[in-house]
Amino acid sequence: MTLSLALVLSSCGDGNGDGSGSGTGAKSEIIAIAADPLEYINPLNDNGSPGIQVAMAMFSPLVTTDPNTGKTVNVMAESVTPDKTSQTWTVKLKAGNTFQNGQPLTAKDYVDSWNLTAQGSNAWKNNGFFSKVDGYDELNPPTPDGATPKPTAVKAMSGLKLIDDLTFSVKLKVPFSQFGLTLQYLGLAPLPEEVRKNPDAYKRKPIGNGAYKLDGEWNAGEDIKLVKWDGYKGPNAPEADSITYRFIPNADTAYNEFLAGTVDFVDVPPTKIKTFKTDAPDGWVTGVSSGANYLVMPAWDQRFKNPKLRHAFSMAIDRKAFADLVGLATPASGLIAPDMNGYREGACKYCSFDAAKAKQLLQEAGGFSGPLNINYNTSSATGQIFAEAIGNMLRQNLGLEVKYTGKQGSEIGELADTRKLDGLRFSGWGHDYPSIEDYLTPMFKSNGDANFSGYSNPALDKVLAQGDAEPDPEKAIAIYQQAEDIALEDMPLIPLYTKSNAYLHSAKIEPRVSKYVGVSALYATFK
Amino acid sequence: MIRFVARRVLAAIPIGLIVTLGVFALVFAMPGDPLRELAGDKPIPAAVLAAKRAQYHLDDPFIVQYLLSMKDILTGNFGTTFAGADIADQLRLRIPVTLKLTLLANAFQWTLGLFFGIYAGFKRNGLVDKSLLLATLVLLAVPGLVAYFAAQYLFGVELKWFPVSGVLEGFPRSYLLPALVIGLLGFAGLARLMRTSIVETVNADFVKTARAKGLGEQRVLWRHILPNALLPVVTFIGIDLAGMFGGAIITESIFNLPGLGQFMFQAIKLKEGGVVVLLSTLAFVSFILINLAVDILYGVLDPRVRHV
Amino acid sequence: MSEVQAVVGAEAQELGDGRTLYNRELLRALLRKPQFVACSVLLLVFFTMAAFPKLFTSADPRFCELTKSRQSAADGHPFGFDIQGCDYFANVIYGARPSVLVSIVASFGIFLLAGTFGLMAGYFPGAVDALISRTADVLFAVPGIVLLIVILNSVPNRSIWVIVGVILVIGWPAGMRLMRSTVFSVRNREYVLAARSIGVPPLRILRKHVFPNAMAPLLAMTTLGIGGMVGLEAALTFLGVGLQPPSISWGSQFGVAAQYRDTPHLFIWPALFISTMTISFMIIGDSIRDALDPKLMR
Amino acid sequence: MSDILLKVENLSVEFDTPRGPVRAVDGVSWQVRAGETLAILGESGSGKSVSTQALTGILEMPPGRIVSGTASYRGEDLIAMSVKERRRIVGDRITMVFQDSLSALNPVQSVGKQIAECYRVHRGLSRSEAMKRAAEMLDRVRIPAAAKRVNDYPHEFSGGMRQRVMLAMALALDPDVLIADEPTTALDVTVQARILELIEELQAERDMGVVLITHDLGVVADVADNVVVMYAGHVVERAATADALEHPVHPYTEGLLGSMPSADLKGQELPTIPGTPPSLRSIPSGCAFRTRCPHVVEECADEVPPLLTVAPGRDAACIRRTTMPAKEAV
Repeated sequence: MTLSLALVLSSCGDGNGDGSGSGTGAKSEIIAIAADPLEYINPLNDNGSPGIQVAMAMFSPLVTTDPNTGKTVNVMAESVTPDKTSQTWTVKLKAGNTFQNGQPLTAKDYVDSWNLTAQGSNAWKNNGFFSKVDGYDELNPPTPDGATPKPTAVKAMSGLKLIDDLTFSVKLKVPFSQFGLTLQYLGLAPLPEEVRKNPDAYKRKPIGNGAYKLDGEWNAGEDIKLVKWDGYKGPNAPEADSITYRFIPNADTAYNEFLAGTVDFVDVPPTKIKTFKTDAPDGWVTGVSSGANYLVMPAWDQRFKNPKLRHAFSMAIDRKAFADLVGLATPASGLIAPDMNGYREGACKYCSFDAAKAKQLLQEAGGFSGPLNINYNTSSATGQIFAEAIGNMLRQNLGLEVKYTGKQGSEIGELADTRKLDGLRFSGWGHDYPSIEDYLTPMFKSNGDANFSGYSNPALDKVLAQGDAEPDPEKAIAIYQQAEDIALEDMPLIPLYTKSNAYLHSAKIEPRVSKYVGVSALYATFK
Repeated sequence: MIRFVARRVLAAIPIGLIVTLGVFALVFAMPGDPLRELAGDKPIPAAVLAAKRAQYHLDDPFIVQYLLSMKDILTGNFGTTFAGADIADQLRLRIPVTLKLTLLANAFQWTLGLFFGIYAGFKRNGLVDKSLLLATLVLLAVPGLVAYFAAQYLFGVELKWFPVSGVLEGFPRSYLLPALVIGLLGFAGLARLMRTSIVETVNADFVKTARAKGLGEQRVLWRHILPNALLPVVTFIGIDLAGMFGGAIITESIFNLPGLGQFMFQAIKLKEGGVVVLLSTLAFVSFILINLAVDILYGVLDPRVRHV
Repeated sequence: MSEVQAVVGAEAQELGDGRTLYNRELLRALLRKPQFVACSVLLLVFFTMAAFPKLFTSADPRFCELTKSRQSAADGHPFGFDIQGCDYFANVIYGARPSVLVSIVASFGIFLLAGTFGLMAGYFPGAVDALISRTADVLFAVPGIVLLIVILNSVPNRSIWVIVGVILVIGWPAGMRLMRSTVFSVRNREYVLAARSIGVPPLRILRKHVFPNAMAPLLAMTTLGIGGMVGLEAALTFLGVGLQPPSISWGSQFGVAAQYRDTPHLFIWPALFISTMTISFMIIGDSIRDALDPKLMR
Repeated sequence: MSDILLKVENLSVEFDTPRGPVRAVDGVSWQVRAGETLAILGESGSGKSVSTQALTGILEMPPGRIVSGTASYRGEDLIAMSVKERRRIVGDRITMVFQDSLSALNPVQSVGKQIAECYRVHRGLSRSEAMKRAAEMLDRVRIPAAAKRVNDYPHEFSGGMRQRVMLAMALALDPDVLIADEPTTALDVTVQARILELIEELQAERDMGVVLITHDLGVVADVADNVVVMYAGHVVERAATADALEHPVHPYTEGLLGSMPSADLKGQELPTIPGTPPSLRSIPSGCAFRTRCPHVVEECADEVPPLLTVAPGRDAACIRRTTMPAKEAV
């Protein structure tokens, strides 16, 4: 308490000028987030990008990706070291870091926060991240349908071991060479003890360990106002003295707000991709591709069983024209986003547009019976448009009969999960950590987290396991690439395009643009 | 009077039950898993889903869920949304927004509508009358969507006369533009109604009597024509006001006004039956109250239907 | 939509004196109005467009070249190309059918439903009236747009008929109330009493005496309300519950295009067609109303 | 003879209709003296109400339009004077009573307020004083418990009582001329008689001129001193009531009389005038009545017959009766 008071005083004496620091300081920016307002800030219980975006300012990760080199660098961690098999990882923290309440940041904070998240009955959203850790299953016993999960007697994962004040180790269920990379995920942020004791009480007054803290109270429906926290001793502190996050649920409205000059930074919504350069001629930036987008073939529908048919579909699509329609997009030539280490140009053999070849392949596959249904998400402004574009190409180039079904995203997902979805759907994937493994495992491994097509190939699973066990990063990549080849040949997902995002920024700031981590308003430089 | 009010309120209760049960059933029957929409960008483990489901009673049978929701509503113990927002908080924030928008829009609509309607009807076939009829035809023919987008772009983005969206500039500045557009669109209907009503009344025999009494035109208009011509208009205003409270979903979305309409829309998308029913109940109660008020007002204006 | 209906209903009620007008007389009065003739011609054009789109364009609206996405007018493509690179003129022409269908079928469906229920509620007070009126109360009390969104989100396949059906469900109570009150004023007229006294069966009385004399206000309300239906359909697309491709309609075209500001031809054309049709219907409704207005007769 | 209070000369009124102008009143002249009751007799559409509405300025104009004529009240032409000046006279010196008292009274104002309004506007009395006078007036027209009923609304009165309220309102300011436009048509016979008696009584008390517009010969016979008969916008006969009833000159008046039930005709079928009154849009050329007239000759179609004096105080417009001697000496 005394300490935090001292901090407040010192921040006043720091020449921040107006003392209140409510966004009027020399270096302040207002960032628009096109989403419904956050209801709480807790990175461990939030996996949506708005929450993560705010958490990035308030919490500091163990490691991060260097925006200039793409290498993993330590932030809160002093070192992250795997054992020989990559099954047990030892994390050593830097000394001297504290939470914003003044308490020192210790290994125990990490271990306890993680255990809290891994406890299934808490229903925290990043629970799934820990499923790789030894002992996770004891905290998440199977629950019969309709029953309420009870808190388990075991409160801690056996894989997490406190070694000393600043060191702990993580033992995984199976070897996983990419685990070190995953530690940059903000969903692994530490919570201080007082928050861990009663998380609900701190929903609107989070205590972070990052460069910014809440400026005053944050009540429901208000902007999130952050000011620089002087107690932050880690590297990578952004330049801004204060940052305001403003939530504007309608993306087009947010865009208009920017044009009217009331916010400093905004995402360009898909409907404005063609106009943003003329709307804000001096204030736009584009990032590298943020994710890859696919057309999902349902493995449960026998009509899609023949790989040749899937290749035919793929080759009937003019990816160049489609990418132009999407805007700021690159036609896909593989399953992985182009800026990943391990990306190979032209990995996909069936991704070039060739209507004649496509038709021939379809014939060889025995044709397609019945109308082809294409599902699209009605909550997305462009869902219907993209579906129609794909549908038109399949209809005109393959002579298929096509129909469309617009549904809410959640319904499409549920139908797909229960193997009842009729026809094609769209999907997208962005990595949580910069490894091509984070594309292949979730989407193509049998029962992967994001295996939308219900695809399963033991050969591919085996290759992935080899890669996970390979400690040498370069060798691991080569093994993962074999897995990508298998997936491309089977083609449960047809790669469509990778998309860059565009952003508008005011003349006051220059956002950081990195080939490796994209565009960041948080790390903007001020003019 | 008290008996009249009591009878109306009692009659409203079964309707309210059917409305809430019906709305809840509809939301319940909507396909899609409510928690999945909430999941964000990444999949959620089964254990987490099960825990969430239990927390929001989603694993209970339909009727239990409904009764639990009704209990929450009746006891004022609203709980939180699936996304974790405190519902009472939300109502506290959102009701004023919707009220401000509705009242301002209605203020525009009534002032303009009554004024032009009275003037045009009284000076029938005059220049004002003819231009009003044309203007209202055009206004009624413009789809609301067109009007909202056009107004936001023209007056907010290009001319910068009004804030583009949001409520940051407070009342009334933030509400002026959307209220003006809603008001204008509603004005067309109200002005036409008022005009027709005046025209009908101008020809009534008692107006001849009033003129034969040697009264001035202004007195004839304000004392004799208007009180009678207002009767059908009052009914309309009641319907209109009751409807507006149900939520200006599209306006609130385009102008980013965090009111009840957006709340309702989100709740529907997330299949939050409890919230949808709560908001429907709110809309229903206000509907009943406003209609009751209108009926009482009608009785004050028209002695023939006075409720003793 | 409900707002327009309410206004029109109240407007129409004023003249609901249960007068029958000889059709020929009405038609002659209408044909004397140039604006009525002009709008009827326009509507005829729209109807023809809906019925025989091929008369207006030889282009295939479903032949699309994505590379031409959103290009503006070119030779042989007077309206340019849509987002999918299909000929926009053909698409707007073919869009007439669902738009006209939605507006006409929904309006006259409401006319029939409201008319029937209103007749029954007005003519048979007691249980029948109570049942119908209470049902209407329930539907009144729920915001219509909420019902639309919820129901349209629930149906597996949003065809034009489903949309029409939902509009019918939420649309009939207003007309029913109007019809009911007109029937109240007609049911004790001499000719009805006379018919009843000589033992004419109720159904026949309703059909031959009450309905013809009480339908005028509802008819006027219906014609004035038709236009709003197309606008409503556009709003549904905005809310993500509109028509699905490959159906083309002006509403969904507008709803999709409204956010692409840089290529105004995409929303100007459907908006123009929607507004023209709406205004035409409204002027026709106005004309019918005026023609039925006793003060302007003789 | 007493003063002429209201004198209408050569009044013509037209209506603009979509199919061109229609003349509803054509060259009408009449006058009323203090204490006199003048009946204007005619079928509906004959223009009898239009003429009085035109001169009092309550006719809806447009579509109505006064083409020619004067209407002098004590020498001042009401038609030529400004609206403001006219308002000093109409409603004060000249007042009106209408047929349908339910629709002629403002349904949302108490009757007392409506009567009091006359005192407030024309006499500038205070609200309470005006209300007091209104109650007195209600009492004058014999409304029971007048002081209590002053706050009642029109729909709370019976038809006859409402007509009394109308009378009270019209007589509140003690006018010189009362124009009663079918004041008893909607009432049943006994009530009708009582209202007429009341009018007569009040007239005698105040030496008021009464213009009684009616289609009912019986009423004319009962109360009128003089009668003006109108047909299709024209005055066809003007006479003292007794003369007109005994010796009608114009075939139309004759026809009207013939169709009146009387003891003489008991047991016979009631004779009627054949045909129906012409629509104003298609008035026959020449004499408007010729298509229904039993005495019609070819010349009737040539020109509108002028209103000519056939005897002192008697005028008629019929070429057969004014140029050639009537079948009975007049």
